Amino acid sequence: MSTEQARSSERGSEPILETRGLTKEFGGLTAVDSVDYELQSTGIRCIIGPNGAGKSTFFKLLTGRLKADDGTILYDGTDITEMEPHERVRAGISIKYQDVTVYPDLTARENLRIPIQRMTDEYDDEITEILKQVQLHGEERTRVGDLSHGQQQWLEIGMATAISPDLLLLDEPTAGMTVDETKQTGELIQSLADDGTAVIVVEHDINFVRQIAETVTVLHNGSIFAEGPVEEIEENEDVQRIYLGED
Amino acid sequence: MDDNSPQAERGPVVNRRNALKLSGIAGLASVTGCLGGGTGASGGSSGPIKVGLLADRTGGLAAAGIPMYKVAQYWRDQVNDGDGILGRDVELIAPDPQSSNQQYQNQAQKLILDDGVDVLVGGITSASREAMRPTIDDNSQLYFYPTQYEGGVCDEFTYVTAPTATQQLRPLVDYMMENFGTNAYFIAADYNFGQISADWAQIYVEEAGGNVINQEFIPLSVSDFGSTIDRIQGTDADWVLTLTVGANHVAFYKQAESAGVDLPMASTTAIGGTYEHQTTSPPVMSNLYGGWNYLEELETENNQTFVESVREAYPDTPYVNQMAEGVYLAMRLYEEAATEAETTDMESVHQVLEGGMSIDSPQGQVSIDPASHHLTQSVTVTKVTDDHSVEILDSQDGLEPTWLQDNCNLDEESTWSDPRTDMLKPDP
Amino acid sequence: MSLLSSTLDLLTVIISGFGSLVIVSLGLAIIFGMMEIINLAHGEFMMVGAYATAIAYTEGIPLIVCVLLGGVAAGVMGLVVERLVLQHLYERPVDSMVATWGLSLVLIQSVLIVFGPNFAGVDTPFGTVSYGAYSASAYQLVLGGVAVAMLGVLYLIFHYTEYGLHARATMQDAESARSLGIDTSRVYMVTFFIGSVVTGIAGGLFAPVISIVPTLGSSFIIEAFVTVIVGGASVLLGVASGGISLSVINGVAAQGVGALAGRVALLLTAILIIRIYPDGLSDYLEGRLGW
Amino acid sequence: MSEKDGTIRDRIDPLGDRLGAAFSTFEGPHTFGNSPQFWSAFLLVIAFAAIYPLVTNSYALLQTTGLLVWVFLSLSLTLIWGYAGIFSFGQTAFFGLGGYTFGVVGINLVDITGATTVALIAAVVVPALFAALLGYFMFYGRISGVYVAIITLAVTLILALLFSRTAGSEFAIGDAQLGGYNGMTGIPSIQLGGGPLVVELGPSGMYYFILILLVGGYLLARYVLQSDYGYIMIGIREAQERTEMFGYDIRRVKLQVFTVAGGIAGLSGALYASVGGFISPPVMGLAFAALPVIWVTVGGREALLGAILGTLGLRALENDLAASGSEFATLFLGGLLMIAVLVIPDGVIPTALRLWNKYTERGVGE
Repeated sequence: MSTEQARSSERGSEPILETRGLTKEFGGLTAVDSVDYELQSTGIRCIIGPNGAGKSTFFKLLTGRLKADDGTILYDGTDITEMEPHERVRAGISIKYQDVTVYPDLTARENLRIPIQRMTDEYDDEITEILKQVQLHGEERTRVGDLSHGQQQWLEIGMATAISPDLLLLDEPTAGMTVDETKQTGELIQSLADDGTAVIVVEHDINFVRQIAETVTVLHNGSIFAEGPVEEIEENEDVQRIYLGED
Repeated sequence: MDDNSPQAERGPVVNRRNALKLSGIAGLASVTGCLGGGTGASGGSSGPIKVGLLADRTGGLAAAGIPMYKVAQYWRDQVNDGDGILGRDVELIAPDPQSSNQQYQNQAQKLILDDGVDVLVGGITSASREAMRPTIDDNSQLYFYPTQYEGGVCDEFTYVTAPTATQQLRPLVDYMMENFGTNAYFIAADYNFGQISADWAQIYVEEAGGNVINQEFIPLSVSDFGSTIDRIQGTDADWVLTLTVGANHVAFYKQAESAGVDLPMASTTAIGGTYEHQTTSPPVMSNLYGGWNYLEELETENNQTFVESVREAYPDTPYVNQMAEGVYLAMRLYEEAATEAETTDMESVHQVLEGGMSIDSPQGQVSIDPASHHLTQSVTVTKVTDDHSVEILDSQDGLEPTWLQDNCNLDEESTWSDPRTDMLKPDP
Repeated sequence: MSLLSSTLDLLTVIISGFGSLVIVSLGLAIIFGMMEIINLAHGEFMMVGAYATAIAYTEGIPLIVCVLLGGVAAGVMGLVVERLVLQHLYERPVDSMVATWGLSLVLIQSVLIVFGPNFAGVDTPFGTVSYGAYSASAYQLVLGGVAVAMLGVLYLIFHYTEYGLHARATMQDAESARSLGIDTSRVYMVTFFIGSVVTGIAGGLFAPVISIVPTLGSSFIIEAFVTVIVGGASVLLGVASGGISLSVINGVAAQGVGALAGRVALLLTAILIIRIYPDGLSDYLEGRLGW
Repeated sequence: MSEKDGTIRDRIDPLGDRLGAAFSTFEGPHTFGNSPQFWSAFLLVIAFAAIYPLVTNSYALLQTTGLLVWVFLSLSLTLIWGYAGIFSFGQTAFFGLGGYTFGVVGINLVDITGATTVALIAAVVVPALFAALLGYFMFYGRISGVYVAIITLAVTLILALLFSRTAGSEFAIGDAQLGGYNGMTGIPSIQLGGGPLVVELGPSGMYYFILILLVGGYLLARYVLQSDYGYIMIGIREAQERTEMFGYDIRRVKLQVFTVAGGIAGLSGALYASVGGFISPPVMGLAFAALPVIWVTVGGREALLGAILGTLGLRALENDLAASGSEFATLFLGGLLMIAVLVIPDGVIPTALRLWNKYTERGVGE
């Protein structure tokens, strides 16, 4: 993915993603409450928050699965608030869903073919490389439905990166994984970020967050509750309180 | 096939797996091929005379079709108990088209090309008749259509043994106009038969000095008549002409009765075809007048013996309806014509029929009109009494298919080898 | 035609239209709406109910009891079918459709073989109610009331009984319901039984206004599916909202133009509502108005 | 390969390997029958089908042609439902439109151009356009799942209602009377070419014409299904939102597939109308709308062969049951459907191929 370094360096300081007053309501419940969020062009940002804080809804607004009720989303400077999901993907956004979504009846190689065939015709080598990267090159011929949950998560991450996105959204990538698998996932995400991809990870596992992220944003009741380096956020009593549900 | 299997007795060339493959292909072939494979020869002079009957015994039209099948079996038994036709027994071949036009096409093809029937009788709705006619005309097949319809068939190979709308409506409309008044309200099944019959009825009403307040057309699938009944009550109609068809439309009479519509009603479709007076309890159909060439309750001496002997042979016959008598007429006409022609060759039998044959029948004397291949019939005005029995009022004899005669003279302008096979659009 | 009586008469058409739509589609809302069994034999379940009612009626039993007997007959038949065939198809809606299509063929043909092409009718009770130049069948208006009563009874069953709680839990997420110790297989059986009983009662209620023939089911199945789909996810609110909206549109079109326009309007409305609000009216009502 | 003299399998196998290579462009994981055995069997069937008219009588030929006509209707459903997850219950709407369009254009033009080629093309284009309109309405409105089935069913029922209303003489386009519920009659046969050079297809001509269309269509479908486009379709079937988030406009793909399927169903209608010379509104009614769904489900939804053999088998069975005139005909068919769905969940062909693979190492399937 050599082209990545070139692209991110010439962008310089201008943020790759910016939301202004982003709002989404579901009949009386405000899931996302006028969120202003900014993401530089590289590095890994984490979003944490108790269940129902609006994390997944925020991602769905970014990918266009849900239409925003108010506010705008700027990607690379252009307003994508009204853009269709597939157009946002072609602009450089990619996502790994909260509950794993792969093609169960197909083999791992065929799963990867679907995203990558849009990018290039000679995809066999790239597929092999990605399979190695997500440690599935031994499982090429098995039906993906028969793989373990962790392997499926990695496959989906592999598929999400196969379209060489500039911004990668990962919704709970380590859910249901062993400690060892979680650690390897962290290394995988780290290597993607090193290639110049901006990554936002929604997670609960604070150790995992500490392993990969520089800065963390805390969402609560649909709005940004706190933001800053991992260590700072960990000591913040208010954050602990909302996690323990006293608020 | 693992390599280390014992080489000894290697079995015949076609081992199990290949046998599976070959049978698979054969099976495939039989599916893509066709299960039938009959000889298709027809008109042979020996062996049984094959009579094909197409009448629905399942599906929505079963109520009309089952009596036709029973009467056809009764006729076959009667002929075979005697000395058959031309000394040959009759074989009745009766597939069940299951109320599907598409099956009428298939089964007509089978009867004509595979079984090679000497005569084909059948079809209830006009749609089923039109579905068969291309195959009938392509193969010059002698065919009888036994069911009342809107009129218009002018086809060398087709004989119609049932009345057209004009024959049934004329006496009925005259009777209603004389006895109940000049304001009529029409409701009719929303398809060809209903629309064209309504057109004719309107002409007869206006000719007799009356006027048609409104005409409503109801799709066959509708069984809720709330808005229709309200519209009828909103007018000062003296009587209602109901050209309803099918099981759903029976709901009209029930809903009208329970909504207190006490206007006299007239219909050329209810009672004679699907015997609603036996399937609904009084007074739903009471006070309903009809115009019929045939009803089970006709009081002629012929008819009493006919109905009794049918019921004796086939006790589960629900009702000897108009189409069943149409089937019987067709088969009797064929029997007489083939006997007179001394052959089952269709063209010769046709010539005898086209000569204006006439026979005595349960409804009295009927004769073939050579020009239109329809029948000159007598039509009786009937009334359903309070206890749902049928009262015979007056009847007009010798009613000819007038409109057809002016536009269709097959005996002059059409021959078996150069046939005219049109469907004329009666626009009155 | 005074304005009063024409509005009154439109009202009667709408009330009886609402009544029939709700009654016809309630059983389907349970079997299709809740259990996602695409029941193409819904019309035939009603036919079984209508036949049982007609048979009981000829024995001189009062109509109300006959209708309930119709419900029981369809319920028992539904139970047999559920245990033998449908319980294996809960995760496979398309296969349940093929199975119920086969079932409808079997039911129509067996009734035709046993009872013949048509059967003695049932008289329409309650006579007529007249207003001004108009009079309408009282029975049809009664159906409107019966529909509301049936909605009420089912609401009580599903919201105020333990079974009701288990049923709603099972339908939302069978796995987690099982993990809470609910015997989901038994819940499916009982729910399907209730759906069949309600459909049989609907057949019985319609026996007096239709002709009793084996193929009577075919004229109800379209209205039932359309009402349930237009109504949307929540069973009772969906059927009620679907019933009201469709009966108004069907009534106005049938009254204004004619019966054909009524049927076409019903189908077109279903298409438009699905397109504008795919999750159905009940979801809209619950969502927007917070019911 | 141990030396086995003279078994039929040996003579076919070397030929099979060359065939396998030749046909590889048609092979992919989602098309059933990817091995040399399959292709040798395939060629055997084609050979048998080619000589069939010479070895059978005219009635059997007409009946077989009558069966083959329906296969395109099922293929159109398999393409959109089996391979793109679009569950349409209204393919009969396009079937009916195709038949009526062929009738209208055919009746009006046959005397002028002396052929019905234009009619055949119109009978594919008009339903395809209608499918495009309906597809745009549904897929750009993000309608999917059982809602597509309900909308398409409502559309075919509306068409059936409207067409059965066209009985009056004013409902004629040129000399073609729509005919209302009685249906349109006098529809010409298929006559290819135009002006001086016209070939009217007799019974065997019609059979070969349909056979060529069927085999060509089958191979074209297999080619498309294993290409990139086919993978997008399967991606949409398996998980459409996931596929959308790989940058594919799934609305446009679904619309394209739905439109092509509308044209194929229209072709099926035109062939039916030309073979029988007749078409009537009930072909768009509820009873007919369910038939392709039943054939494809019993035959096997995710296999082109499932649609073909499922349709031929069940259609032939339905005809023979009706011919028997027995009152247990529909009882038997209904029972058979219930048992088939329970015993053979994925449909006859996929299950048969899976069994075949189990019993033979070098199966036909992989």
